[in-house]
Amino acid sequence: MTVLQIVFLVTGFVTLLAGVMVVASPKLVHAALWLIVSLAGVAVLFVLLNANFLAVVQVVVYIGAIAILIIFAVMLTRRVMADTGPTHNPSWWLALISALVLLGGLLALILQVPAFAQAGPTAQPAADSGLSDLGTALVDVNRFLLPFEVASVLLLAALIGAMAIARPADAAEEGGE
Amino acid sequence: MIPLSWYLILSALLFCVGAFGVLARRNAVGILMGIELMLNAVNLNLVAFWRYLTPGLIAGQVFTLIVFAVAASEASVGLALIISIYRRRSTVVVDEINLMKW
Amino acid sequence: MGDPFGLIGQWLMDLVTGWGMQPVAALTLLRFLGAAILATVLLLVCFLLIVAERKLLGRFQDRYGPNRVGPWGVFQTVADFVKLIGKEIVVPDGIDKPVYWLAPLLVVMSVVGIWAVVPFAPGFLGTDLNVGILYIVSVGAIGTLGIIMAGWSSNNKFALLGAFRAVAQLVSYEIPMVLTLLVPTMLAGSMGIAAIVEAQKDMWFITAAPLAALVFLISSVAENGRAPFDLMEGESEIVAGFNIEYGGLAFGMFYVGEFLHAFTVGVLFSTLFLGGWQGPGAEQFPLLGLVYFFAKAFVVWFITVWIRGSFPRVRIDQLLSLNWKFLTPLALLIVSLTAVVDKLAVEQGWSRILALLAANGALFVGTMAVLGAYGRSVRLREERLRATAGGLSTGIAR
Amino acid sequence: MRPEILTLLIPLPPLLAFGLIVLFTNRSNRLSHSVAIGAMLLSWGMAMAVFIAAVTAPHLGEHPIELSFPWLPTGATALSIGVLIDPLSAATLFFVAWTCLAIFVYSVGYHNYGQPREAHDRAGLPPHGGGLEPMYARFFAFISLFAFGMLTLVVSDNLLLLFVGWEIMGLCSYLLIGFWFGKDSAKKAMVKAFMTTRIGDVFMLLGLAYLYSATGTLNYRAILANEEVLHHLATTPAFLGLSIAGACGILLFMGTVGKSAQFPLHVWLPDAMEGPTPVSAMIHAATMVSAGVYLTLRMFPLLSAGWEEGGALTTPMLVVSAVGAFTALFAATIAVAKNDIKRVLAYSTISQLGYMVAAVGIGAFVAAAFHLITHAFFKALLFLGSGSVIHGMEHGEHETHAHTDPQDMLNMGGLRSKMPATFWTFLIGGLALAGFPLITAGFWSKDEIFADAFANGRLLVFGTLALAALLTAFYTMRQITLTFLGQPRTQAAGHAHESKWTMTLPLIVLAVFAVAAGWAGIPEDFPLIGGLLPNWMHDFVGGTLLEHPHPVAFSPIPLLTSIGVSLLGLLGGWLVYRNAKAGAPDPLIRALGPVHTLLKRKYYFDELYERFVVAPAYWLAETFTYKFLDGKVIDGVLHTIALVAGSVGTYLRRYIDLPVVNGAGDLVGESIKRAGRGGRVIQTGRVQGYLVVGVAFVALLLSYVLLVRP
Repeated sequence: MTVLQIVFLVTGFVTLLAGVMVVASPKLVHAALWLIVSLAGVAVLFVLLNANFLAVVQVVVYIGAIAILIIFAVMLTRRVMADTGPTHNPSWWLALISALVLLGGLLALILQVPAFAQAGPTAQPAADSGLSDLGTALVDVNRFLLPFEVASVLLLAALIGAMAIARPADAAEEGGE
Repeated sequence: MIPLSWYLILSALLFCVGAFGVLARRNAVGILMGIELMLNAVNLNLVAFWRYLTPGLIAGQVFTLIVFAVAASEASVGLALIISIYRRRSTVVVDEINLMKW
Repeated sequence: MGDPFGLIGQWLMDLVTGWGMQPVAALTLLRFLGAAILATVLLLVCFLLIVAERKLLGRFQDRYGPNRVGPWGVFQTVADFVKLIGKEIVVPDGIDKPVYWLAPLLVVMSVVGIWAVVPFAPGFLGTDLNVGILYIVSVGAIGTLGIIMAGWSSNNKFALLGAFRAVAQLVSYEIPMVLTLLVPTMLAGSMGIAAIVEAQKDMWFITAAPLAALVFLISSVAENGRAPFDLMEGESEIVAGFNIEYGGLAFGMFYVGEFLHAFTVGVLFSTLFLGGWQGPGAEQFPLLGLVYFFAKAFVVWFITVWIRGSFPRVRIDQLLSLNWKFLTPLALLIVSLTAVVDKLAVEQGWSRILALLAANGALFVGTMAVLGAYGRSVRLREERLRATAGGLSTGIAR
Repeated sequence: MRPEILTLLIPLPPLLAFGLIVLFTNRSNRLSHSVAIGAMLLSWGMAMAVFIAAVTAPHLGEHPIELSFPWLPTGATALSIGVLIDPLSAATLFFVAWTCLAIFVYSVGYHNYGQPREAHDRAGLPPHGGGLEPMYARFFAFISLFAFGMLTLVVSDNLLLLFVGWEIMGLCSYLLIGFWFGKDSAKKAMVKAFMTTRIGDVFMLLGLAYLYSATGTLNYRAILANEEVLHHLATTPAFLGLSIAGACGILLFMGTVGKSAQFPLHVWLPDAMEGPTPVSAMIHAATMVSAGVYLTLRMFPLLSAGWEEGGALTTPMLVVSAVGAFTALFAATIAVAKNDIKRVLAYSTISQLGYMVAAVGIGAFVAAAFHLITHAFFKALLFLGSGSVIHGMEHGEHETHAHTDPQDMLNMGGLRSKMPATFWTFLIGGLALAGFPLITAGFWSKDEIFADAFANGRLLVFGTLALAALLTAFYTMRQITLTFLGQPRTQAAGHAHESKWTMTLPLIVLAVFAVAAGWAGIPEDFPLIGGLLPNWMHDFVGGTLLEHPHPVAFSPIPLLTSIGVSLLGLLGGWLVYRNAKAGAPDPLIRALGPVHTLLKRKYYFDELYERFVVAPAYWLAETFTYKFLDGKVIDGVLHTIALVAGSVGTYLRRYIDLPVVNGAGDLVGESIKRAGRGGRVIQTGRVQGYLVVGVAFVALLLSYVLLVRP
C-alpha cells in the first residue's frame, strides 16, 4: 500500500461519491457543484497518470468553461433557489437496474482485457510526458492533423449553432445583441 | 504501483453512474451532467490505457483532447437548446417536452 | 552563498528523513510545509499592500489617505483586520450554507494557487510545471467559480446580478488573456514558467511583444475586476456586488483576495514580460534575483493602482464590446503575427527581436488607423443623430 | 528562390486574379484589369526566371527541373501532381507567357477602356463603335482563368494535371467564344466548339485511362523517359494489331485532333471567331490550339515507340502525319476563298497546325516544336493586327454611319496610310506566315520541316506541305493586298484610324519575336549564314528526347522549294488582287468557278455534319425513340396489357376480392388498429424510457457475448 495507491483510492472515492451526488442530489445547483468536484477528481487521476497537460486542460475546459456554462443554464432555466417537484423519473428504478446491468456488462468486458492484471506501467513516457510529441502529432499531416482540424471545425460549428439557437426569437429578426 | 484494473473499474463505475443520471434525471441540464460524467469516464479509460500499454504512442492523449472538444461543443449546443426550449415552453423537464407523444 | 534556497531545502529533507520517514512522504510533507509558508507570507504581504494602495490612492485623489494608526498610518490594515475579526458573523436567511462558506475560500485559493508556479529566484519556486501557463489559467477559472458560488448562494438579488456581471466579465476577458499568454509561450518555446524566465536572459519579452504585453495588462486588470473594470462590485449600481451578504472574516477574504490578485497581476506580468528575477548578477546571488523580482512586480502593481486611481468606471456594454470587438481580435492578430514572424526569422538573437518589434509596430499603426476610422464614423453618426433627434446623443461603445 | 518552387507558383497568380475579379473588384474596371494584368505580369516574370534557369541548366533533358508531391493519397497508390520543366515545356512556357501578356495588354485597348459606356450598349452584345465593353471586368476574369489553365498545362509533369488544364481551357474557350451571347451566331458557335472538342476529349480520357491501367502512372518521366516501359508498351499488342503504345498514342492524338482542330474535327475553329479578337488570338491561335500540338509533341516517344530514326513509321505516326498533311492542304485551300479577315486567319491557323502535326508524324520533333513557337508568335500578331484593323473599321463606320461589315476584306483597302503601325506589324506577321525567305521566323521553321520531310524521303508529305505553303503565301498576300494596299473601297475604310498604344505596343513586341524567333533555329550547315548563330532550337529542345535526334543533312531542294513557293505565292496574291475594285467580286470566282463556291462553302463540311451527324441524332431522338419507340411500341404494349388486366381485374374484384379478400383485409386492419390503439401507450415520447430499453439490451448483449460465448 504505497502513498500513490492511497492517493488513488482517496481520489477515486471522492470522484465516485461526487458522481453519485451529481445524479442524486435534489438541488440542481449542488449537482453542478458536485460535478465540478468529480471532474477535479478525474483531473487528479490524470496527474497520477503523468498526463499533466490533460489534467490542466481538464480543469480549464470542464471547470472553467463547461461547469460555469451548466451553472448558468441552471440559474437561467429555473426560479433561483427554488427546486420544486421530483428530480427523477417515476421509473428511476428501471434506470438503476439497467445501469447496474450495464455495469455488469462493462466489468465482464474489462475482465477480457489482456492487460487487466498489469501491476504497473510498462515504460516511462517522455520526460515532458509526451507534451511536445503531442504538439507535433496534432499538426502532422501523416498523424492527427485531420482529426484535429475536424475537431476545430466542429467547435466552430457548435459556437455558431449555439448562438443561432439560443438568441431569443425577437432578437432573431432585428438580428443581434 | 497502481494496477491498471483499478482505473478500469473506477471508470466503469463512473460511466454507469453517469448513465444512470442520463436515464433517471427529469431535468435536461441534469441529463447533460450525466453525459459529461460518462465522457469523463471514457477519457479516464483512454489515458489509463495510453499510460499503461502504449506510453510511446500519443494516440490516447490525442483522443482525449478530441473528446474534450466534443464535450465542449455538446455542452454548448445542448445548453443552447435547453435555453431556447425553456423560452418557448418555460420548462426543462424532459417529460413535459412531449410533442412526440401521442 | 551560491544557492541558499536549495541548501535550506536539502537541509530540511535530511532532517525529516533523519527522523526515519520514507522519502516520498517526506517530500510531500515538505511540499505542504512550503505551500503553507508561502501562503502565510503572501497574506501578510497583503497588509503592506493594502495600506500602500490606500495611501497611493489618497495621493492620487489629493487626500492624505490613512494616517492615524501608527507612523504614517502603516498599521491601518492591522486595525481593520482586528475589527473584521471582532465582528459578529451575520448569516443571512435562506442562504445555501456549504456553498456560501466555500466561496471565499475558493476565491483566495485561486489567487494563492497561482504563486505555486512562480519562480521567485533561480532555483526557488513551488513547482516547475511544464504546463505552467495553462495552470495559471485554470486556477483563475476557480476564482470565477468562487464568485458565482458566492453570488448565487447568498440569496440576494444584487449579489446574483453582481455574480452574473462578474462571470460575464471574467469569462470574456479570459480569452484575450489566454491568447496573449500564448505569445511568451511561443517565444520561449515552452509553457513552463521557469523556462520562460530562462528564455528572457538576453532580452525581456516586452521588447519582442509590446502589444501582447499591453493587451495582457489590460485584460488581467479586468480579470482582477478593479477600476476601471470594477463592475462586479459597482458600489453605486449594485450595492457591493457578489459579496454584499458577506461580513466579518469572510468579507475580509474577498478583500484580501482582490488586493493580492492585484499584486499577482504585477508578478505575472513581470515574470512573463519583464524577465522575472533576471538581472545583473542574479545568477550568482539568487537573493539579488529575489530583489529584482519583487522590484519589477511592485512597479507593475504601481501602474495598475495608478490606472485605478485615474480612470472612471466603464459601462457594461462598453466593457463587453471593448473585449469582444477590440481586444479579442487584436489578440488573435498578435498571436498569428508572432507565430508567422517567429517562424520566418530563422536565426535567433537580435534580428528576431527586431523583426518581431517591427511587426508589432506595424500592427499597432494599423490598429490605430482602424480605430481612428471607426471613431470618425461613430462621431459622424452621432452628429447625424444629434441633427435629427435634436441634441440627444446616443452612447456608442468605443 | 529555387526554380522548382517558382515553377510551382507560375500558374497561381492568374487564378487568384480570377477569384479576386469575380468576387470583389468586378465593379471597378480599372481595378479589374490592373489585377489581371498585374497577375499575368507576375507569372510572366516567374516564367522568364524559370526559362533562364532552364536554359542555363546543363543537360536539362536528363535532369529537368521537377517537383512532385502526393495529391490524392488513395491507399497505396497516391496520385501525385507536380511540375516539370524540360526543354520542351521551357520553350512552350516562353512563348505562352509572352503571347498571354501581350494579349492581356491588348485587350485593354480592344475593349475601349477609357471611353464612356454608350447608352444603347447592352451586356452580351459587342459595343457599337467605340463604346466601353459592358462586361469589361468579366472578360478579364475569363482570360485570367484561361491563362491559369494554360500555364498549368505547360508546367504540369503528368497527364492528369495536363488534362485538368486542358479542360479548364475548354471551358474558357466556350465562355469566351460566347462572350457576346446576345448574338445568335455566337451562341451556336460556343456550343459547336464545346461539343466538337468534347468528342476529342472523350477519346483522350479513354487514352489516359488506358495508359494508367497499362503503366500505373501518368507521370511523363515515368512513362516517356523510361526505356523498358516504352519497350513493354511498344511490344505488347492491344487490339486491331496495335501495340498499347500505338493505341494510347492514337487515342491521345484524338484529343489533339479536337483541340487543335485537325481534319475531321476542324469545324469549330472558324466559328470560334465569333468571340472577341483577343480571344481568337490567344485561345484560337497562340496557346490553346497549340496545346494540342504540345500534347502530341509530349507523346512523341509514345507515338514513335519502336521507331528508329529514318526507319519505317509506326502506325500512329502514319495516322498523325496523314491527318496533319491533309489538314494543312485542305484548310489552306479553304482559306483562299474566304473574305472575312478573321476566318482567313482561322483557316490558316488550322493549316499551320496541320504542318506541325505532320512534322511530328514524320518524326521531325524539333522542327515541329520550332514551328509551334514561331507560329504562336506570328499568328497571335496577325490576329491582333486584324483585331486592330476591325477596330479601325468600326471607328470608321461609327464616324460615317455607313453600315458595312467591318470584317469583310472586300470593304477595306488602303489602310496602309491610315494605320501604319498596324500595317507594318501585320506585314511582318504575314511574311512570316508566308515563310518569306531568310528574314522571317516562319521561313526557318517551315524550312526545317521541309528539310526533314525530304531528307527522310517522305515525299508525299513533302509535296502536300509544299503545295499548302504555296497556297499559304497566296492567301496571305491576298489578305495584305485587300486590306492595306490600293485605295479605300468604302467610306468606313476611308475614315479608319490607328488604334491606341495599348493595342499597337503588343503588336510591335510580337512583331519583333515574329522575326527574331527564327534565328534560334538556323541549321549549322546552311549556306552563308549557317552557324553564325548556334542552332539553339535543335540542341536545346532536341534534348527533350531520350536519344538526341540527328540534324538532317542540308540539301538544296527543300530550301529552293520553300523559297520558291513562298515567293511565287506572294507574287501571285499581289498580282491577282493589286487592283481590286470596290464592289467588284473576288477575281478568283471567275478563275475557279464552281471550285470557288466549293471552297467558299468549306467543302460543305458543316452541311455534311448537319446532314449525317446532327440530323440523324435529332431523328433518332425525336422520330424514332420518342414518336415510334416510346409512343407506338411501348405505349401500345402497355395499353393492351392494361386492357387485359383491367377486364380480368373487374372480374376478380366482383367475385373474389369483395367477398373474400376484403373481409379478411378488414379483419386484419381492424385487429391491427385495435392492437395499435392498445400498444401506443408504449410510445411515451420519453427519450429516457427508450434509452433505458436500449442500454439494457446493450448490456445484456455485451454480457452474453463476453460471458456465455467467450
